[in-house]
This record gives sequence, structure tokens and C-alpha cells, in this order.
Amino acid sequence: MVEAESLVLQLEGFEGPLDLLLELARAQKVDLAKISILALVEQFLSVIEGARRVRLELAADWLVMAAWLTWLKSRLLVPALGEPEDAEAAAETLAARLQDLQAVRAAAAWMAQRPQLGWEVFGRGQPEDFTETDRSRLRLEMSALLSAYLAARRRAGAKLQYRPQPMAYHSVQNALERLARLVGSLPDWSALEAFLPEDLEDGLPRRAALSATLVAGLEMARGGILHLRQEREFGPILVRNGPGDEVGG
Amino acid sequence: MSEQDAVRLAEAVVFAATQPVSARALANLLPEDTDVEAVMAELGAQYAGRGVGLVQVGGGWQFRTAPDIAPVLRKVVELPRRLPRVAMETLAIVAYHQPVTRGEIEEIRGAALSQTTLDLLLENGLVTPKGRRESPGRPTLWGTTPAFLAQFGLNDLRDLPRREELLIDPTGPPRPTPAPGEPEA
Amino acid sequence: MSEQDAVRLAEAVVFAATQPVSARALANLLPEDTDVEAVMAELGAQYAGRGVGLVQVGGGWQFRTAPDIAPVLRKVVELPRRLPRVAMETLAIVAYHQPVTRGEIEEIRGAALSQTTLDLLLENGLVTPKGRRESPGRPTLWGTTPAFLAQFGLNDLRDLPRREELLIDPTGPPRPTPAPGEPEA
Repeated sequence: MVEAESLVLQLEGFEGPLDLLLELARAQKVDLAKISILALVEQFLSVIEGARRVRLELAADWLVMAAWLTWLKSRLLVPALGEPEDAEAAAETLAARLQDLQAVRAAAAWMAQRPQLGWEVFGRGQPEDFTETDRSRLRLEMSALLSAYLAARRRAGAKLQYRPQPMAYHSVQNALERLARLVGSLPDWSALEAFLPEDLEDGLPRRAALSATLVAGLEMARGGILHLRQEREFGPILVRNGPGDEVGG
Repeated sequence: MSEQDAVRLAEAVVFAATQPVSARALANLLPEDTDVEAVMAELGAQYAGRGVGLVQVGGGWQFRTAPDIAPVLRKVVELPRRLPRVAMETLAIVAYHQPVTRGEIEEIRGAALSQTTLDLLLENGLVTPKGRRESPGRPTLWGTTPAFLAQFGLNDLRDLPRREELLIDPTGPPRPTPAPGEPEA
Repeated sequence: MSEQDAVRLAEAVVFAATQPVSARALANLLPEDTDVEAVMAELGAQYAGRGVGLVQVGGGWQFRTAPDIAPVLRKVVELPRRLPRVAMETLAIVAYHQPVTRGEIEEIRGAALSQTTLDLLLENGLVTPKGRRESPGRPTLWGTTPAFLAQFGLNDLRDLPRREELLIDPTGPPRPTPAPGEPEA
């Protein structure tokens, strides 16, 4: 079949087996509703056969369609094989599917003939937009105000956590108060260390408190409130109630 | 407001807009007792035979250049890509069968729907998802957009020819119809 | 080409073009012996008194909505601004701690207060100076305005939720230290 032979080479130009079937059906030049399905099937199978001679491999959907059409052909030729109404129904289904595809083709062709926007007809190239956006007003919500306040306080609070704790040294002022309060209750010479607060940490806090207490003691001795005495260099400093200055020695 | 004032206002609105202007939008703009259809008919008449005409598309009115001037305009206006046949067929299936799933489109065409084709239709804003079908796999349903109507100068989906009309003469020039029951081989 | 055809063509070109169409561009599109100025004058005359007019701008022709109609078409869309976060925090601190100095605001927020932020609150009439503190440098004291109350729908500053209700723990929950290798939220 010459027509079929020529189609072999174009097989790739078809969208699929249904596309080829429609093309073959249209070649019959009859109303699709009255088409000879048997003739159509034979043409399709001969195209596929021809194509397989040229190229061994064929896409699966072509082969599936070919197998199905072979089954349909055998049933249509020899109804005695059984289920003749099945074959007739299948032939009708095929004809209906071809009609559907034909309708789609026609609709696409009809649409393609319409004057299309941007091709046959054009809209205005510079549309004018009279919409103005007014951004002058503020959008303020109470919830936003409160969450902002919380955020600010939390952030400041979080910063505080990272601030190093200031060292609380026993100041001269503290020592003056402490000495004035305690010195009267002492019977006789006492070591200066006895006037230090009780809960001091060793190291810098203790040494700072000791020097503060010494400065306070010197201050009070100058004012004649107490006596200071040191027996030897770097020896213990002793304190006693009452006027007089005996530092050194 | 005189009718001529109403016509001027409608003219300005439709001229300025990028999209077809609906009757409702016009009714909101024109004085309450205005007969919108009459105003638009008068406006259309004033533009008859000009280089620009008033058309009713996508459920509204829009000014468009006269089709006979297109060859000259194509020299000055940037052209979008024409849709290939596959895309046109797919679009036709969506237009006629919407809402429709991808599987149904493929079945009707008897071929797989390529990503390229779907992308092209989406990029041009011609089709859009319209929910999902409540069946296994919940496939997306597709339908056409207002831009589809505008693109093809349709006012409504009902302006598409009926299937029976399409099947009367599917392929251009009429062919002699053979006598019934006498199939040609 | 008749003059009327030339006018139609020019009309369509100017309508469809995305920019003003120059006399030279029109001369290229119209037949060689066309008097472009005459054609455009005729086109302009045809649009005289309509809702749309032909105007010459930026070295070319374009269609524009008639000046008397443009205000009718003007549509104002209100899109209220939001205050930036910094300004909102500052405003909240002024509201809760007024009268308050700039230094105190900075201390409470734990960050410097920029003049821009303060200006923004002043421009919008949300805060106002409320005298000076009698301390070194006599810093300005800030407080909220009646406009602030109106914006937040408050009758009185006492309508603000009390600080204690808000600041259950002003320093916030201790930040959990992420376990090694665990990304921070």
C-alpha cells in the first residue's frame, strides 16, 4: 500500500497512534460516524508492519495499539470467535474517540482563525492607571504597642544578664562605721583583723577590706577615738579603745 | 449627566484600562439611572470603521485595533510567540471539557501532555488549576482563564462553537460527501 | 492610501504603541508621500472633545484621558503605613514611663535612640515634649499626645494594660543554652 509506505517515514510526525488513526480515517474521506473500522485497522497495521521493517524498535504505545487492533480485526472478521458484540462496541468506541479528536482539531483550528489579541488585534499599549496609593495614615495596633514594649524590656533585661557583677568591696566608709560600732566593746588590744566582716572571701576581697579597715583605723586614731599599735614590721596591727597614737615602733 | 457625557466617561474608562471593563464597573462609575448597554452601543457606533474599535470580550468592553491594520502594527509592536498546534489542541480540550484532569486531556489526544505545553499555557495565563477531583490521587482539575477569553476575542465560553457545528466540516474546503453506506476505501 | 486610511493607521499605531510615537516612526509606517502632520492634525480633530485626546508629549503622540475626566477616574487606595519596630518600642516606653528623658528611654530599651526615630514619632504627633527635668543638663521630658490615645482607641493612659500585667518577668525567661551541635532557634 503506497499511502501507508509513505506514512512509515512520517510516523514520528504523529502525536501518537490515535493521531495516525485519525489521519488514516480522514483519508477514507467519509463521515467519521460511518467509517469502515475494518479498513482503518488494516491500514494501521500495515503502516506499523512497514515501520517495523524499516526500524525494529517502535514506541510501546504504537505496539499496544497494534496489538489491540489485531484483536479487534480478528473479532470483526470472525465473529464466531466469540463476544461479537464486544468487538462491535470496541469498534464504536474507537470511532467515537476519533470523532472526539476530530472535534478537538476543529476547535483548535477555529480558535486559531480568531483574531488573537497581540497578533491580529492589539490593546492599548500605554494603559493609564488612576489608582493612587495613600500611605499617609498610620496603622497602629494596641497588640503591636504592647509586644514592642515587652520586646524592649526583654532585650534590656537580657543585656543585664551579661553585665559582669560589680565587685562589692568593703569600703573605707563601711570600715569606719564598723570600727566605730565595735571598738568600744573590746576590752584591750585586739588584732585589726578582728574588725573585718565575717563572711569575707579570701584573696582580693579580704585584702581590700583589711586595707580599708587600716585606713579607717588611721582616720579614727587621728581623731583620737582609738589607739593603733604595731610591735614590728609586718607584724599584727593592734587596736585599742581611747585616745593616743602608738603606730610604729 | 447628559448621555454624551456618559459616553465620554465610559470611553475614557475603557480606553485607560488594561483589562476588559465589565458592565458592573461601568454602572458603578456612571450616574445611577444610566442605561449602560445604550451608552456602550452609542460608543461602539462612534468608533465604527475607525482604526480602533470597541469589542465585547471576556465579559466586558475593551478597545482594540482593527484586524486589517495588524500587518502594519506587527512592525512596531513586540509580538508574543504564537501557540504551537499541540498547545492549541490542549487548550481546546481544556476549553471544551473543563474542569478536566491531565489524564483526561491525554486520553482525548491519545498522546502524553508534555511539560513544555503545560508551561506554555500557564505562562500565557490561558489555563489555571480549578481545584482537585475527589477521586484516587486527587488529580488537579484545569480550566481556562479570563485571559483565554480575551486572547481569542470571546465574551463568554458559550461563544465557542458547539461540537456538532465543529464536526460538520472539520477540514477547510468542503469535500463531496459520498452516498451513505458507500464507504470509500 | 486615502487620507482616511492613513488616519486609521496612525490611530491604531498610537493606540497600540507602548511609548509616544514620533513623527519619524509614523512617516516610516505611512505611505511615502503622506503628510504626517496633516494626518495627525486630522486625527487630533477627530478626538477633540472626546473622553480621550491625542496629545504630543516627549517627542511623539499618544492618547491620554481627557483632563476633565481624569479626576473622576482617580481612585485612592489607602495603604496605611506601619511604624518601624524601633519606633514602636520607643513609643511604648514613652507611653509607660512618661514623662521620660531620652537617656532613660535608651536605658530601658538597652539601645541608643536615633534622631530619625524620635522625629518619626514627633512628625506623626504621637509624642511631645513635656518640659525639662531639673537635673544636670536639664534634659527634655517626653510624653504621649492626645493623638496617641486616639490612634490606639484609648480614653485615658490608665486604659493601657498595667505594666505588672505585662511584665510578669521583665527580664524574660533565661535563654536556654543550646546543647552542643543543636542549632539555635
